[in-house]
Amino acid sequence: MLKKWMKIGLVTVITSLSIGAGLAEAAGVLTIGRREDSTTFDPIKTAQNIDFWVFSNVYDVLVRVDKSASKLEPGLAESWTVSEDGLTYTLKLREAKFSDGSPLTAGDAAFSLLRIRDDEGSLWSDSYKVIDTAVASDDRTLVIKLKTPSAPFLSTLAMPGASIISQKGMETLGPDTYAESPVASGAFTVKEWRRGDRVILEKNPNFWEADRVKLDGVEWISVPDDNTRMLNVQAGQLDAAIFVPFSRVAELKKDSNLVVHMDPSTREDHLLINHEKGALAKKEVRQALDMAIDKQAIVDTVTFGLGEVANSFIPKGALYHYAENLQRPFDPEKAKQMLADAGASDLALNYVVRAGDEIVEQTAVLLQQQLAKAGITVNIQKVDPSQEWDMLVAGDYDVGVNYWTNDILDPDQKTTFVVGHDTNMNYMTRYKNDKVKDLVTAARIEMDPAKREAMYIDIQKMAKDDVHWIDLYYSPYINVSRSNIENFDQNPLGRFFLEDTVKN
Amino acid sequence: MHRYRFVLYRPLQFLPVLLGISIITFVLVRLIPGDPARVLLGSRATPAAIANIRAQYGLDEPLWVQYFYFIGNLGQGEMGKSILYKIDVLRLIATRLEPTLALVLSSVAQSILIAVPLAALAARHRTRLPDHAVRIVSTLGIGFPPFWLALMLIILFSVRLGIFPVSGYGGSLTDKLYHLALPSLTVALSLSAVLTRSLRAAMVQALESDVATAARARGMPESIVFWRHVLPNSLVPTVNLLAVNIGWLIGGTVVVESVFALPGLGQLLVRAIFSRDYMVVQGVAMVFACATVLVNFLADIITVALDPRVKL
Amino acid sequence: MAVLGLFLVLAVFAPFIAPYDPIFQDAAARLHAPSPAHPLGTDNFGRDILSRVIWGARIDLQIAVIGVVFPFIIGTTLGTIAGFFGGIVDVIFMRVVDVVLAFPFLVLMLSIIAILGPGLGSFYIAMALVGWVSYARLVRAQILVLKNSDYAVAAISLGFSRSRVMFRHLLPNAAAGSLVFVMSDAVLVLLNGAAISYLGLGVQPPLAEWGVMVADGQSFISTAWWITLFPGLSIVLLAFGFSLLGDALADLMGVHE
Amino acid sequence: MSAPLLCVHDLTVAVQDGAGPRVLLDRISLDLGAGDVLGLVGESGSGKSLLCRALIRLLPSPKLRITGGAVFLEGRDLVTADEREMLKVRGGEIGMIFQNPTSHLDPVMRVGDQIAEGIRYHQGLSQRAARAAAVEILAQVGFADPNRQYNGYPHEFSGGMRQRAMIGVALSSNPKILIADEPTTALDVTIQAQILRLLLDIRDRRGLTVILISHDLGVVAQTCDRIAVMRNGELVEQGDKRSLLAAPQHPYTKALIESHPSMPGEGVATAAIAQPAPALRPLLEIDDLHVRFPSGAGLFAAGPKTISAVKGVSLRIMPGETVGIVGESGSGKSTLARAILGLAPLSSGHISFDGADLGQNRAKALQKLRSEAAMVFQDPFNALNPRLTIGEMVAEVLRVHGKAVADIPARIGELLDLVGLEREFADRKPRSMSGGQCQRAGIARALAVEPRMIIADECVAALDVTIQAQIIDLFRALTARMSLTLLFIAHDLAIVRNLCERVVVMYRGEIVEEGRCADVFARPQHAYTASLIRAIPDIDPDKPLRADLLSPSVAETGSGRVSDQPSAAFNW
Repeated sequence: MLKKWMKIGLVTVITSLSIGAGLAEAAGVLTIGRREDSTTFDPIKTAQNIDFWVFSNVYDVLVRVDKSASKLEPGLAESWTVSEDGLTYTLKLREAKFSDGSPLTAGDAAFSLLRIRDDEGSLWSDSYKVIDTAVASDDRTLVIKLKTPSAPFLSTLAMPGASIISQKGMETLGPDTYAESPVASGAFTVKEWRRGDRVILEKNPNFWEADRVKLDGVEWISVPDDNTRMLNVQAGQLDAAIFVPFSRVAELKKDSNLVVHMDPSTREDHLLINHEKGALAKKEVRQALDMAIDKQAIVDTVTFGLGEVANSFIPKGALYHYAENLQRPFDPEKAKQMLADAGASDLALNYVVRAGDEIVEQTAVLLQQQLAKAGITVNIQKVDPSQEWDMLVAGDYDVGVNYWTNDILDPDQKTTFVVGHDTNMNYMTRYKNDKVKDLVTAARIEMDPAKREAMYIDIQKMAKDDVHWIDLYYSPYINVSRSNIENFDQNPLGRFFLEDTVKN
Repeated sequence: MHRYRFVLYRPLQFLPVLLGISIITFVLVRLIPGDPARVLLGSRATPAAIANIRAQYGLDEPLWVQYFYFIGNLGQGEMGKSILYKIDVLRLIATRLEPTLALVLSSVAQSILIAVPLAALAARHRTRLPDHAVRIVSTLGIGFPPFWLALMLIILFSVRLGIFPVSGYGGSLTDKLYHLALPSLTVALSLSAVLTRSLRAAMVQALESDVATAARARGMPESIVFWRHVLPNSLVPTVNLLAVNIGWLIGGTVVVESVFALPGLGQLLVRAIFSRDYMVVQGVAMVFACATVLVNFLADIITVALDPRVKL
Repeated sequence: MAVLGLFLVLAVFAPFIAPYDPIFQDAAARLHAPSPAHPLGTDNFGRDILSRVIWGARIDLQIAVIGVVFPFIIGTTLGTIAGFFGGIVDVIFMRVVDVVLAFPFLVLMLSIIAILGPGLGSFYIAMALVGWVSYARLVRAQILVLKNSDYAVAAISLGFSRSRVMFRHLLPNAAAGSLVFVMSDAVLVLLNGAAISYLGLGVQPPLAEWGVMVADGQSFISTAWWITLFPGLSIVLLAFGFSLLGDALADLMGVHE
Repeated sequence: MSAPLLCVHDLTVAVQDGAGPRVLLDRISLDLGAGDVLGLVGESGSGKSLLCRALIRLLPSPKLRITGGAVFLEGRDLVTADEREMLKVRGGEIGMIFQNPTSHLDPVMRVGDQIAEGIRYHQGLSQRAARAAAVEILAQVGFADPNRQYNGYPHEFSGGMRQRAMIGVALSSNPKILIADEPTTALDVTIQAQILRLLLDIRDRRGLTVILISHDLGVVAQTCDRIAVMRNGELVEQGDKRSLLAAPQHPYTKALIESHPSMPGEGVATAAIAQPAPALRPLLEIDDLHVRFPSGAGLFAAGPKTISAVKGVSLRIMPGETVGIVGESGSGKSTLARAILGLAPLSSGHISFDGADLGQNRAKALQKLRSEAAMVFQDPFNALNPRLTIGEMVAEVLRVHGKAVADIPARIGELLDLVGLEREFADRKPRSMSGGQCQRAGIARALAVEPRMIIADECVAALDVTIQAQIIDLFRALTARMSLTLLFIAHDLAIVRNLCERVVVMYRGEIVEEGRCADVFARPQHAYTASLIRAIPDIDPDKPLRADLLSPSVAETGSGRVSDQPSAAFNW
């Protein structure tokens, strides 16, 4: 009788094996593994990269950022003019269609921009409040009037949140349906969305640049576990995977079937400092902290040498990055001295760490040991990510590591959030410097690029001097693909140029 | 048939249990520090935007008002809207239910397929080599952290041997089963270890019981003694153990779902908790609770069917 | 027993046995394979795995013990009271048990950890909130049988107080099964700890705990297998030790699972 | 005696454990002729059951082994037969009936199927034919509605019916020899009489050869042709029933015969004479007592259901009296005892102990009861907390009752002396003691409160006859010495007759008869009492056993569950 059970078991295994043999992937479909699945296809209702990066495949924007993120280039708008006073933008739209075959008009563009400004579900209305009116003067012409001049305005048009959606589609389908099976204006349409699992995209034949698209489709597949995601590519079951951990790069590079892509990014990791916490209010103490941290060691240990020591909050490669900015040397002895001088020799810091983020945890462990050399006691407090936000907002922390990636080409957004005394307490640091604040405001409306650059260099210098936070390192986007995949590129703002990708 | 009368009135007893669970979940979730609006908005959040989101989802109302909305919705078969995914929680759960359910079912099936023969083997060769081997393997089997086991299985079966997919959930039925083979094996390896131990103990007892002696004394060969008397008499405690474990599994598959990228409820729940997506946490908790209650109910029915002495 | 004894010795004498400081980072010795200097290799910070495994024994034994002690105490006490008094007390008790049993463990665990912050304290509280139920049910069932036993009736008829009968006569006899269950429960607690570590909510770094070590070492599973293997094996062995102890206790007390 | 069907020759069984081999059955030899009924008597541990298990080579543990001798069944040696051969012998040629049908019947299998199983296997019949044959057998063993009862599960039947089913299972494979291992020990006397009657009927009808194992010489005397006496693994004496009983050779056999309670002991006469002077008022007064338990009333059950365990009992007991309460299981005698001690709820009526009314002033009455009355229980092992030593157990009682700590050890010694236990037992736990020793310890605990009244609930039922006699003697001595009032509850009428002055007969919760022992047993007024008395197997084979099939207690031919002790969870 026992044997009978064994046989049944064996048969089960064998049958399941033979089923698997019939698995085949469509030739021109690119499968990409990522950490999480999309949450929505309504461009105004998310602030997550995970959504934005797919929006770029599904929707087109009026103005695009190029591959190297050095300049803006025409998107749905083939050309634009700005009035002298910098208040009126006139955009000329090209002949284009939505995925349902209906024409894409300036009316749709105006609808999209006003929706992100006015819709109650919009997470971005603040950034578009600067728009006074957006009117389609004809099917091909969009006229936008601003309330105040804004140097970064064109850049914000390139943000995925400002993707162009179909007004008719939105009105007939309703926002809930549209958010699941949108009418696309980009290279691909959403063929199927298996929630929690994958988004299946299909080439959009009505895309104005359809000739450029080589792939038949793309599948964004959610594989949360880093190991599993890498193993999938190694085993050839995925064509590509993004979010490659630093620790895996060396090993993946050895595999001749794989290509590891390290695309420059705007990611900067930094140590937030709560300026309102005791001795941390003193500039000298913050400077001592900066000197007590061996950034190169972090780059070596945490990023396995793949990152680069940071010297400014505006990342390398981004617009107006100041390469000559001050880089304080690692000198724990001097730091100790400075702390003693400032009367903070027995400094103890409450270090808030985001649970579940390997990099952040590793950095914390490393910093703890480094700061100990300068006589600083670090108490690591690991909390779950949402709670970390709460604690940062409430000022219930001394230091903590975070990172930022840019959404738009222009440095204004990040500068405002980080040092421009925005409503979020300068990114929770409670940093106060009115000179910097005024300069940020002035730079926003300065339309002359050269003058603007000079202003941003000043801001970077002053911020560095004040140690508003401690810049740790810049790191690239690391992705891996099978060697038969070509042109799998990501620009520094995170956009994937899948319209150029080829699967051989 | 009045032994099965409890099938009629037991469901009424579920109501207070589910009500209790709804209250506890509701309170617990809102005790957690953190704000869904802020999570949704990310690092670019402004106070105005946060207040706007909170108002949209009724988070600015007093707690008890929110609870009555929740219960009221529940009464109409709704569970509110996900803050993160912006769709009805019930619909969201519906899309994620199947993989979890399939995983649990196939894990249980695999566990039984592994446990019954092993336990029988061990019990019938008590204190001899097969018994020791089974006991050691099952004792060790309980101790493996599932995520580590899962990774090892992937490396062996998927990367080295290439017979199973690394991860994911298939489209067609057979494809799904194929994708579930490794995940459920991961669960089954530890679950079957638990079951084997319990079943073996019960079988050893039953093999030495008066019932078995009586059967032998009337000349029944050992195989009949085993299959007709020992096995049925050892199943009841194992059924209950299995029910408890299934209850635990339903709420605990997250690790396996995460390693094998199964788009199930466990993953949804973890992400919802981390992003304070209250409605989703409540909804999933209720679904898990219902499932657990149902499984126990089912186990009761099976127990009554297996053992005519039991009255509920 | 020998296994548990070994771990106990490791835990108690960790400072003397461990060759290195478990949190000392040696940048020059990152990701070294096992060698005479580091018998079990080093991790990505250059910390000695052997020392961390030894120190980890402290934490993990503590997890296994504290993780079951409170549920055991709470559960047996409540189970005894419910079983002994019966009636409305028991009815309410059983409904509470139903609620706790049906309550998704993960929701509770993650919520408690989110409320109180990751760390052992939250973990123990979560385990205690859920774990008592098994003990309470086991003990209650036993008490229901035992309270009608002749010696319980004898104790009552001899004028002993209720609490004396409950806790001196009934509980010690009813708890035998629970004591055996403690051992398998300790295994579950260890594994739950590991699962929590996998979700990134384990003990505070840089504390050496096996579950966290396995979880953290996952990134290096194909390049530096020693980081995960040894703490992983330790968990398995410790679990094995508890299971064997449970078996031995069961034999000793004549308890059948 | 006809030609021997079964010849046991020098059969020896030894256990092989850590300490080396120990002989458990020592060169047993017996012959059994076709149609014989052999009674195998002996106390627990004497090896009677083991012998029968050895005959069919079904030893209870793999550590046991047949180390010598032979068992010839119609000329074949079963000791050397191969396993396949034995499968045919077991059941097919030698069938077995066990003491405890509740544990030996498969609880999850229909009774009929268990009978049909043997028929199919041994006779190779089809499922349908086997069912028909099983129904036939059920009818034979006394099932009134076999077609319906075929589908019943064991727990749905009363103890007596279960034993009938067990017999049916044994008959299913049509054996030549039937071994009945204490088949009636767990049953009430009236049921016992019926089952014994049934066994003899079947023997006659089928021409079976029967080996009947019993510890009760009366049962054997009433049913068997020949008797074999076992002790410590040896067959000390065997022979024809009458000659053996009339002229026992072995001292052990003599002791067994003497301690059999059906012999009118000299104690009866003396006890009756040594009657205490009439007291002024009764120690215990019970008036129209009712005890009802709620039963299985579910949420949707129609109305609250109750079981009445005691219905309108009135009783007066004088100080120093020894009163026996008899009745079969379910008659309410134990419930009555518990109610007296305040351990079961009073639904209505009065109990007053030495003037304290349990209904009106419960707290006060309880306090009095707890310090002046004590109970001795049926199962000596279950009555003692397994975790405490005898000394700890007694000391606790003394402490709770306010004895000075310094005096406790001395008092423990006295109590142990009193019940005839060595003082070293103070350090022993129940597990390491025999049943008799435990029962003595239980009595010592009861005496520790220095009670005026002891209620002994079936306190000798679980003991071997010789031990029974010792405990009875102890009680007799104690009551005489300490002027105790004794309420002695038993189902065994013979013991009550030996010990008590007055007897109360209970039936279905009511007292049906009460009076002086001598009178009641000599001239029972109630039919039930009469049937009870008649059902006692007398050791004298010439006082035949009578199973009154029409006796009112025997309304158990249906399949309705006869409730035993109401196991209701009474809440303290």
